[in-house]
Amino acid sequence: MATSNSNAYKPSEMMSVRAAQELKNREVVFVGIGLPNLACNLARATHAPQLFMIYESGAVGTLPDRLPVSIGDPTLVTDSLAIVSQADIFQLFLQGGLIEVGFLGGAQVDRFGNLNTTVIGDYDKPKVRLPGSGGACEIAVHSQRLLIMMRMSPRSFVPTVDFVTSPGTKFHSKRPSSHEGKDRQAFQLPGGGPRTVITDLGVCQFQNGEMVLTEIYHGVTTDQVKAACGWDLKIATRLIQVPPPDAKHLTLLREKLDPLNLYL
Amino acid sequence: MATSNSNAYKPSEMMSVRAAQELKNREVVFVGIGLPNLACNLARATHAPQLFMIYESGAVGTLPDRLPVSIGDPTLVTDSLAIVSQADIFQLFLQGGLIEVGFLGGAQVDRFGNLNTTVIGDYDKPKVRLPGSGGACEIAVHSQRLLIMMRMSPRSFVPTVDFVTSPGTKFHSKRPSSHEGKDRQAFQLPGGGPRTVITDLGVCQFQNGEMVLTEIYHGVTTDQVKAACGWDLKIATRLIQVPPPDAKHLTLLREKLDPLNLYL
Amino acid sequence: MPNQTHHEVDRIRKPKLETNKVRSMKEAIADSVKAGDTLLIEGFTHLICFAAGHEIIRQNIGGLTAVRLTPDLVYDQLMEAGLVKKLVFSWAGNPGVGSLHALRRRSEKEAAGGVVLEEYSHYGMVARLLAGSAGLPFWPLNNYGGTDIPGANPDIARVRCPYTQKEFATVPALNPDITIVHCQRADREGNAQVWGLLGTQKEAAFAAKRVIVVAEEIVDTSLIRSDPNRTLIPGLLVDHVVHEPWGCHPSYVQGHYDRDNDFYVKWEDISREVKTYQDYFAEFVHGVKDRRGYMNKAGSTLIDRLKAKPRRCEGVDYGY
Amino acid sequence: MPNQTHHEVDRIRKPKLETNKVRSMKEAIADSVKAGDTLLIEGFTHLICFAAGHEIIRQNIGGLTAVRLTPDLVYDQLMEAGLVKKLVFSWAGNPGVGSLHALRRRSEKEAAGGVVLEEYSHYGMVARLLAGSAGLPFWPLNNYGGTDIPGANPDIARVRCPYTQKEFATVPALNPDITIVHCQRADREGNAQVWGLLGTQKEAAFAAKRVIVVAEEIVDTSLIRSDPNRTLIPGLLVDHVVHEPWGCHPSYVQGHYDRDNDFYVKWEDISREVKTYQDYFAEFVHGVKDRRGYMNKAGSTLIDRLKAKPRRCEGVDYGY
Repeated sequence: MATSNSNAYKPSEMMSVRAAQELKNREVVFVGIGLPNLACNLARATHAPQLFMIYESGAVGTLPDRLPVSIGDPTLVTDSLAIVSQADIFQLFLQGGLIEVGFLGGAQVDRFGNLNTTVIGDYDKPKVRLPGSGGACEIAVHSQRLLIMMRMSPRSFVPTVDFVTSPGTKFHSKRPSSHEGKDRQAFQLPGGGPRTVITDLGVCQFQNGEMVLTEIYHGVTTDQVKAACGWDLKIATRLIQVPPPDAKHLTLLREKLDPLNLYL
Repeated sequence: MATSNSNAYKPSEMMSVRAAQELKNREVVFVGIGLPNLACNLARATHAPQLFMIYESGAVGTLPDRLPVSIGDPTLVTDSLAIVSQADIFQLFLQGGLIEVGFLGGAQVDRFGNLNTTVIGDYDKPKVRLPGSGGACEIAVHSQRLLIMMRMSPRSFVPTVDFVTSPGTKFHSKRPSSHEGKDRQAFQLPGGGPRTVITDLGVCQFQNGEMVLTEIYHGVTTDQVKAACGWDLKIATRLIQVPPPDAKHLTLLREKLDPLNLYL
Repeated sequence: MPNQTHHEVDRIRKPKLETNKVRSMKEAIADSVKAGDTLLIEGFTHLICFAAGHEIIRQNIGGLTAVRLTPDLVYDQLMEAGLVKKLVFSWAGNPGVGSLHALRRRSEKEAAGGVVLEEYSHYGMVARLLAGSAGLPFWPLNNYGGTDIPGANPDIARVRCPYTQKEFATVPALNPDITIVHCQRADREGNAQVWGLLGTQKEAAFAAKRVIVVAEEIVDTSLIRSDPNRTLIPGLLVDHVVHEPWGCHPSYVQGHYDRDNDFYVKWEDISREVKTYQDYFAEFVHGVKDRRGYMNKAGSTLIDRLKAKPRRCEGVDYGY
Repeated sequence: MPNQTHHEVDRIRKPKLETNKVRSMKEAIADSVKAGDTLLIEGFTHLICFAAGHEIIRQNIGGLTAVRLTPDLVYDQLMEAGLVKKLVFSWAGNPGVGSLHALRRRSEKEAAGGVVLEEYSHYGMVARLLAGSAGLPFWPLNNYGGTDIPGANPDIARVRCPYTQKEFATVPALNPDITIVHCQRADREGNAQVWGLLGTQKEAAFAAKRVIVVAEEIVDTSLIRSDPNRTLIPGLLVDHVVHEPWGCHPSYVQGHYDRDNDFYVKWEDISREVKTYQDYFAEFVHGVKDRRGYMNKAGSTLIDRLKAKPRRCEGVDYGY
């Protein structure tokens, strides 16, 4: 069944497979729930069996035996290597510089990788009140390398985000600020900042701090990508064509990692 | 045997019995090793069965079944209510304001209760290098009430200590300082400071920040006390005569609390 | 929007050493939660005491400043009940499912009953509790550079390191009037032992003026003393101890019952409309006297579905 | 006297995820302790790894900056062996017994081989490790007012709270080149579980550039994973794991062996004179190859006298 389905796959599956490739074996990754969690577990089940997963809930070195529905799921506790307080997660692991890879998404992102998970519209009278930072701000500040997973649309890939919740490569805000245009070094941000953006259409890298489309998925055109981006997205001269996910990865995702189809 | 001995008792026994009286039931006391530990356990065995003992080693609510030889003795761990890190001891318990009674001694004390446990002589070329502060400084800063236990002699009760390790009621130092004479409020010290000094000859309280002899032990004269003090010690107009320790307390101390005679 | 005055923390505290603090939830809430309080019902996914929130709603204790990293369903319920004037938080949502609809109805337009929001990131909230627990008025952290967060929250300030001259963010101490923590087991003095996720339970209890410990099991002090490294909250901080099995449902308690993920999913529909929300209150909050009544209404299939399968670890040796 | 330069902490670190880090003490010390290092052999009365100190003496690794709250006998031995150029500490003595005589010989007059002293209080040392472990260059604490301590140590500075305008003391981060911690049990990856007194083991390990974990028992990772709340030091910090039963004698390990108080008392006489001190080295340090040799020399009566009587607690349930 998996094989017969492998020609038809969802964008979320393509994103998970491509995101998994960003993770190396024996890397320490700060995992969020949803697609990042699927990508990490796919990497573990394939090329990165010793991928080391840490959750902001305090679970360190997890071995979940079901798909965790929240970052505080009890399956992340049972059989983990260590449970620590959230103070330790933020002070010792994140601020202490031990997190190699962070994963974030958001409602909006700009060309510099600034992310908004706070409000749509004006902060004091928002059109949509989003959940807020959670751990996103400090993950973006401290991770040695940040991966962003987001579906592309002109509403989400915007010229200027309504609120900068998590810092990208350069500060760019709707709010009047003397910091406009300053880079990470000016803010003394210790982490490496956004490195790769995995979307449902292709993959972007940052060149001189700005997103550039470097990979495009099988069956997607650059016009589609451009139409899905709220600014004039730069496109690499050597654009890599990403093949469809193979049957093995799809089977793993569908039958083992997310059999209840919670996130795919 | 205990009864027959009760007319002859050592100064350390008198000190322990008198110090125990300073402790109320259900008080939280930060215990040091040696005589303070004996005094606390004597209080527990008599009028203060719910005295709550905390040690800087991280043992909270201890129930030692032998006399602890060090503040990190394993008998303080077994059957304690909680073991916490030393960071928690200093940040949460002491700085957090939960310690009602602290106990300190030292090589030198002045009339303001400033204590020296650092050096005798010049700091850079000391005559005697003492152990240093340990937790003494923060105990004196944060305890709601500080008890001092020290034997009197002109070498230990001095006009000016060689080094102020733990703050008393007023800063008074051999080292040139613009802080000379400032009181605890000027330093914003949260704890109540020294309250009572239990010596081998009598007991002092602080009046206007200065030690005053308020109690004298059975068989001791004020001349003896004055000769044992390095400054002209004030004596309360109504000096209380402290009776000898009774047989019950001496028996407890000798047969149950310190049968190996480690501290008495 | 935030407009906090920074009082000096009243650091000198009276430890609480009564030997029997066990009360009913009703008594404990009536005694320790006051109108206008700054309230923290702690728990990060794990150990969120819904039973306490429901009792606060039944007693209609209002004007609250509700604080928590992750205000979730029970905080949304307090808001829908009109008891919250201000929310201090870092992530407000129904994890993995959707929004907090009572909150959105009160924050997306200036409606009557609007809730004032004061927000940090998770680390900022943790740092506020660290400061509050440690008796310091501020806590330094390396955070917030290159974001709009400090611009939206004037309580985020800066301090200069005296060694490197580098600037760091600070947040002010948070000292709740009342913290409520749920745990696997506690004795009658309130010595509480917790395993699995710890959240900020310890810091929240040390920072608070009053503490209620709610426990799945009340145990003899000798069991606490047999494994002192497991004690997260010493009884000397605790005002009341409540014995409330299943007190966290739909949240979970490691070793006792699983998270009711189905409930969190269903909640999205229940909470979207005021009518269904109020119907839920009528049935499961006001329609019952206490948590026992709630569990009776929920039915035994809930227990069968969520009861934990045993997974016991070995003990360790404290001998010498 | 203190004259520390405050380098920026190198915060970005490479986690250590090798699966088998087990080495002999000799290999681990040779690999991870370098001449001139800032060395921390942690332990507060409990879990002081004398075996590691003795191996450093055998390998004659000098020029050390030795740091610890309570430098006790094993640090005094490093000083007597001439390996320490600077001691950073808060309480230096033989607890309950007397002095550290090698230290006194090197600090009470300006003798050849003098040791530079830099001192804090316990809280100050803890705060230095907190800063080091949390990647901050400083840590604030409410301490030292009305004392001569800051006057004797220019590294104690001040910072102003941006909310209350009140001043607080600060201490600089401490990041040892090498921290050595002893524990009851660890797996081959270095995940270390500790119970009983915890000292500053966690902070010392997180603050260090290199970490050696020494364990009474090497256990399977599945045992670690069966009780994850017991893990104090995650293996990703650890360079080497050494299996060294009785590695702490005359210090102790809860659940394994008691403190050898008689030895601490006898040490007062052994250490007062250089001659008897050197005789001790000749017999128990240089006269043996390793800790097994030391224990053979100490004899079976030592084991009979100190071996812990069992006092096992119950396990807890991690099911869901």
